[in-house]
Amino acid sequence: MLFIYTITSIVISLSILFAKKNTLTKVLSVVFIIAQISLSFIAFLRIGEVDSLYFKFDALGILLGFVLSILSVATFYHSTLYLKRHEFSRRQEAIYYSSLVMLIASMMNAYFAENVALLWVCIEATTLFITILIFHERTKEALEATWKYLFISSVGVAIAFIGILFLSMAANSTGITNLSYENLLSVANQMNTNWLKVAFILILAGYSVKLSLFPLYAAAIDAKTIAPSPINALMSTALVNVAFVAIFRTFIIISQTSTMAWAQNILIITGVVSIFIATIQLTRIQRLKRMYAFSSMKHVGVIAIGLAVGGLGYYAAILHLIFHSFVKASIYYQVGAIRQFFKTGWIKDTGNYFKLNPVGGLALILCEISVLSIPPSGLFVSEFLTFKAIIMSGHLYIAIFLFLLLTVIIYVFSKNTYHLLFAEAPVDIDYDKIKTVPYESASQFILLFLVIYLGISPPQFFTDLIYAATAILN
Amino acid sequence: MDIIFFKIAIILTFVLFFLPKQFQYYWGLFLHISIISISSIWAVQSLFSDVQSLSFPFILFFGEPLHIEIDKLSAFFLLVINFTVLTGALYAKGYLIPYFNKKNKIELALHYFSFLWLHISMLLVVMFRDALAFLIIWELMSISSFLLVIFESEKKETIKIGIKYLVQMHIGAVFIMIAFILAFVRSGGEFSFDGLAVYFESHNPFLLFLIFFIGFGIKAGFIPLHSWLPHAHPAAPSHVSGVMSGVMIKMGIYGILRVLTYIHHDLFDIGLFILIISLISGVLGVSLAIVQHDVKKLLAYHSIENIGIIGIGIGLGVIGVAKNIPVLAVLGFAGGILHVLNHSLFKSLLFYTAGSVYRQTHTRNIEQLGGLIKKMPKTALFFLLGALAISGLPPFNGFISEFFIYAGMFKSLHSAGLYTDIILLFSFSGLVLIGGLAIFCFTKVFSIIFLGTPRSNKVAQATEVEPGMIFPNFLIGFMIILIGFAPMLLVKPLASIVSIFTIDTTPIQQIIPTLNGISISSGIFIVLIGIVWILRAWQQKKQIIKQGNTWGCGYTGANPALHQYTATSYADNFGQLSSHLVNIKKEYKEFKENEVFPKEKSFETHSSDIFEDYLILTPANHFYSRLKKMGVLQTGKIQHYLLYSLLFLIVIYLLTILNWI
Amino acid sequence: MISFLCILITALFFAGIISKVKAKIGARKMPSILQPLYDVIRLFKKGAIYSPTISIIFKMAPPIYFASIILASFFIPLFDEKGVLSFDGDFVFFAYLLALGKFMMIIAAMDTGSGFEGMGANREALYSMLVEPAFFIIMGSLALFTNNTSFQELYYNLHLGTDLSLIIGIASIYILVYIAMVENSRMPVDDPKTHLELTMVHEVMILDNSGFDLALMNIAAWLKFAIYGTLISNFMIQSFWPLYFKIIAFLIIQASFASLVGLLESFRARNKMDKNPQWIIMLSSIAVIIFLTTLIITNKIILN
Amino acid sequence: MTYLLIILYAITLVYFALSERVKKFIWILSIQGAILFGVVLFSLNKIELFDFLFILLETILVKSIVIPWFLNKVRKHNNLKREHEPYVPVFFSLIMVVLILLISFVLSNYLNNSQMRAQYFTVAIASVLFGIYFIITHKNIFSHVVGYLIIENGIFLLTLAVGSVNPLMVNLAVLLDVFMGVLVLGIFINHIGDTFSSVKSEHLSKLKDN
Repeated sequence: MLFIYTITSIVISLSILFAKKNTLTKVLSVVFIIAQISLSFIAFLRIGEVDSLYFKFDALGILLGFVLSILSVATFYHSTLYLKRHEFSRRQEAIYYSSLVMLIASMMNAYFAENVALLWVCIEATTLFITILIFHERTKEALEATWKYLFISSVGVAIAFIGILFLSMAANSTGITNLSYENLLSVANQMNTNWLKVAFILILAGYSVKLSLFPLYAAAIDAKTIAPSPINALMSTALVNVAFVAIFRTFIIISQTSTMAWAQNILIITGVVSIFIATIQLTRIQRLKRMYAFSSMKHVGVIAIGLAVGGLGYYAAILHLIFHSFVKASIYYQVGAIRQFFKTGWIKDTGNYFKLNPVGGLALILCEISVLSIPPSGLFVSEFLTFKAIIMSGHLYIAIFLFLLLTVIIYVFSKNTYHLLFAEAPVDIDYDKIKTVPYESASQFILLFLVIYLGISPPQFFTDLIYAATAILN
Repeated sequence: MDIIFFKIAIILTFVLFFLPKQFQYYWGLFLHISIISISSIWAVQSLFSDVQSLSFPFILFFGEPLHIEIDKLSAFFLLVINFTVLTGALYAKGYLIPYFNKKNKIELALHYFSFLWLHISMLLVVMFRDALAFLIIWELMSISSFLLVIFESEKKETIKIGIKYLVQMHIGAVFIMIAFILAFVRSGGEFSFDGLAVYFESHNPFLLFLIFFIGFGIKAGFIPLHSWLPHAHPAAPSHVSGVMSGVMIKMGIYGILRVLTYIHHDLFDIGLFILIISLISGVLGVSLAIVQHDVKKLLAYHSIENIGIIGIGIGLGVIGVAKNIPVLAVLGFAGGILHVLNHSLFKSLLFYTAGSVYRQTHTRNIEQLGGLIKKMPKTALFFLLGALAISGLPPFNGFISEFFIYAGMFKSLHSAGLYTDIILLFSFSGLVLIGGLAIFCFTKVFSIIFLGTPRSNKVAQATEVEPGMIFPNFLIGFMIILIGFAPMLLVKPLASIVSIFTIDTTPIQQIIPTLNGISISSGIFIVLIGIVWILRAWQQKKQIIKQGNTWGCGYTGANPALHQYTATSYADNFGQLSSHLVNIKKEYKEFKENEVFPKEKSFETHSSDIFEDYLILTPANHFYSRLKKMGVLQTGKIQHYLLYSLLFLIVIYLLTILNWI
Repeated sequence: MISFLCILITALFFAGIISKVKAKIGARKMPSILQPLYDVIRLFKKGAIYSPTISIIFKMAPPIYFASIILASFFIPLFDEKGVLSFDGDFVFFAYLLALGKFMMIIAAMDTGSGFEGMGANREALYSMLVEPAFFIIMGSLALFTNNTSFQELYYNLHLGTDLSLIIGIASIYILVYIAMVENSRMPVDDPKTHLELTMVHEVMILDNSGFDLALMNIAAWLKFAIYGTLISNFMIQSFWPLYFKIIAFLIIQASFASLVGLLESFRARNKMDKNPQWIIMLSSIAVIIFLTTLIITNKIILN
Repeated sequence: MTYLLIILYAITLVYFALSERVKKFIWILSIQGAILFGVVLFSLNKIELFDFLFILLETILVKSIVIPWFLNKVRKHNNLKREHEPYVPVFFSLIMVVLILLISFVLSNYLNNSQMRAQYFTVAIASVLFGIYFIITHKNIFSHVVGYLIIENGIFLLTLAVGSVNPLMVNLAVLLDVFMGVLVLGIFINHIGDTFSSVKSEHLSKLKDN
């Protein structure tokens, strides 16, 4: 199934690349979206089955696949808006769409990849396409951001590759040559723990570049400052999920061995450090997008800790991941609308957005409340569960420390967001250039209300899927 | 059945955003009234029936049905909330007229929406028992009130204050959350209020109660947790400050009471703790109020004072339970709970009238007002009513609740032990002092705003507000006088509420003759006034009534406003007494000897809240700047970015080698 | 009812006695003891002058003030004769009633928009606020002593048998005397005979009152004295005395109280204005001592 | 024989630390490519022929000819002469190299296992670590690329050390190589060289918080 999907997406992207008419591009994108959605439904129906040799429709993949499908619809819509607002050459637009298609396709593959090496390849592919998309605006800053991201993530992926080498070595010593997670899991407890440790730490450090988690978070932050907002929306949600999948699957293998406790400590350390760094950097940020970039870092830190403390934490972590995807995506869509009012991304040059674009302002307020994981946002529920898990696992002091940091984050966020919303507007807005319509913000409202709904009373199949994903852990 | 309507009303709030400006208010009012009627029916059912509590499923929450429970306590709070919100909603119409053109459709809709949701969330706060649902709705309450506070968003100051408010509310919620989780983890009861009972049975309650108290106390505004309150209330529009100060801060009291219902041992130190904090809040709150020039800020400090009075009642009640002195327990709790109602009445009245003054004169600085009673007689009289009531003077409601507390204290003096007696000594002297200071403060604020002659031309164009803004004051005034004259009506419901905290509620029956005595005396008082007034009128009819200027020591040159007393000078002799508490700074230039023709001199006084300065602001700023100093990691250099990962790997390697993780 | 009548009667002569004593000591020609009464009657015959700045408050205040004093006097028992009104905790009502009267007086003074009256008003407010606790603490100690909470019961069950309890009685009388002085803004706090507005407290507040209002004020002042006099006398009069004896004792005590006021006024100098607060707080601290003594008597503190 | 090659490889690392001229970097890189070719030739002959040839070709062509040639072209294009003062003095770098070699010895002992060839492993790890160190200590993004390529070679060696049994890994390493070589060098260095008229990384640190 995935094989067909991949082929189709490659064909679509190529034909978009060489398409002469915009209408054709639109049609093809619609076709792709349909393929995308249908794939996630098929995956849901054929849950647990192995697909085209190296893939498997497992619960986590399905959940994230659905998330990606929903986001890709919105992303395509907002991409059209984004491209409308700036004058780009047809060529650039074509490149944009085709690499967007390929990006989504490779991420989809990554979710379902059932083989360590294959997953690694998919992630490498995402690097390639996301790089092209980051570079889309062709400015000096874009070039810098792209270079940093490309370089750092190549190093990261290389490090991850070393990790995978060690994993394979550990597997070889038990006589396994095919590196499918199934096999690795089956022999996990016979593996040499030292090798596993090295493998895990390297994979974590390597993929942290995509996860925007400490240690290799920094390049992604700079990239998100520049990338087009629809791309940001994918980059800090679906791409994060990809890296999460990679680490989660490795973690599952570890969890079957005596190395578990060690790995959990590592995760706690990285999580806490990430949140701490995010906080101290947030006190200094001056650009809007950087603020949201660091907030993703904070959320990923929470997820890591949730994964580390275990028990309720596993459920909370995945819940948090999904909710964060929706919320952060909707924020970046809104940012796209904001950018056309104000020349620069610097917060000090913005203001009075609530008057300029009331509906958007409303959406932004809701976004802000949600991303700060204040009720009714579902993020509150997941974060609450995480903290419950932390305290239940006896790390009360970590919880208190985190609460302190989160308070600071709330302060910083409110300060900047309400400056954007209510401070007096900059003088140099040319209103005739702005083409904004209220229903642009509809997508955000839908996503955010979805988060609220899933947070307050999640439907049965949803919880079942999450439990299925974490079943092996407890 | 009616639960369906309740839900529908909640859903219909979203319609606001699609309505045109001029219908939004009426839609909001309609929803308010429907919610009020439904929930009040529940409350009355629960309060005046002898069942323990009403309970029915509300929504599906994580698969299981989420019940709402209305026992006597909840019912009481429901009624208080509903009444105040009703008056607030009525008052809002007039108050918001000036903003109608300034604000766009969405902004207004958001305002009404938040007001509705403040109402709904407060109702649900007192009805939910499940901890998570409670936390969610608790935060919703904070958010909606925050959105209401920043309504006048044009002002930079407002936003600052709003953020301060939001952050502090979040801290409070975090404390509550931690408390719940700790109780859950330590005892493994169900994750709800009822689960607390399991914890309290087996553990010493003080620590957990302390955490809860901090969490709820921030909302309630006990000193030193109060620092959001004197800023948020002035910043908010007046109908909002009325509701916030009238009922929202009482949600903190509700929380404390709710937690207390589950504690049945080691109560003494808890009671003592509450009492001490409350006495401090009461005395300091009113002292700080006296030196304010901003009328709404002044009223905000009075909210702190009244929270203190409520706390005194509750604390004494708890001590009564602990020491097994039924009369103290019953009257203490009854007084405290009754004062919740009373304060919600006169405080909202004061805020509404102050709001009307602000709307007509566009200033909250009382130094610029004066003589308004001639321009706005009705407003002035209602403010006077509120002032008399909040000063706890008979024959108004404020006196009744304070009287309950006094009665409890004096009746139990003899039977109580030594330490309790000393505690009581301090309590009633403190309560007396608070009452006296309140009188001092309200003679000042009333006479400076409404009496004498105008101190600035802002007063000149002021006119009486339209009847729409007076009407809610009539409702409140009626309640104030009713409670003042017929307190015995409240005995039965109060008894049923107090029975939650202490089993033996017979002492409240003893107080009925006393209450009758009070009502009779009040009646006689009115009659006496009437008689004297008639005599006076009759006497003056025969005499010539002349007009002459106020006696100015024979000096009739300048206009009287010049040598009229100001708020500053009125508060000065008190300020000298308590200069360390309220630290007033004076800014002025001395006259020099050689100054033959002195130039224009100016005199300013500022008072700042020492608790806010030294307990909240200084540490917070220090912490924040520290963090800021640390935030240098994002250098933009690839080398550094890689360096982090290398260091990370090395550190982990070492830690692993050394077996530290 | 008797008590009320007694208070009323004694009130009429109170001011007279005071001024007589003062004149005597000042070696001046003494006016008739009824002189104040004549003044009031003359006032009743007069019209009034009102400033253009004043409002309804100014006119409402005197009647309310007067009514509050009258009603307050209803609560006062005379030995075992209970007052017109009596219920548990009526002394709380009593105190707050006086406070209400004072509230009205103060805002009336502020209503005239005169600097002097403002000054007087705010001094009055401060002092009466500070003196409240002393009164409550005394009543508290009596309540602790007798386990009752209404004036009537308090005095009825007040048996000053032991020497310790005698201390209570004496100290209470001492404090009540001074409370009366403060409440009526007499000597150590305020000098009614001063001619400088800047140093007045009570007198300056009623500068603008005239005619009927002023008359009410004066009568109210006498009543207040009489009320406190009654409170004091209740400490001394023993309940086993025969009625006529009681009444005589009562009249003597009231007279001596009045002359005591006169003596104080003529011999004691007025406090410095900014010394007044701590002087008043001193009263409360003495009251606290009474409370502690009561604790000893009721064997809650065991001294040996 | 392989021992000799390994030791040679280690020596190249030392030379990297020693040299400051960009030209020299390129030379050493191609030498490393040649060494790897030798290593493959002597060690990897168990696997089936096709893979064997493919890897051989990759090493000799890509590693030791194409990439150095490409780098050289870039170097001319941006006329880079010498690495401007690195962050740390050379002799310190030399000490670091020695330290890194020691660390990797320790590590390979710590993880010793019959599956892997310790001698490769040691040098491979050393190479990776040194690559990262190299990037950290150089300011010039051209040198960053060089450092990355050092890491690449290290990984390749690592695959030989551990992945000899399944060539899939080796091929992946090759793929990584090609991908990076083509994409990074091909597109960006030129772009950056043109846009910023220099490849000093100072120009590339505008995006930051301050």
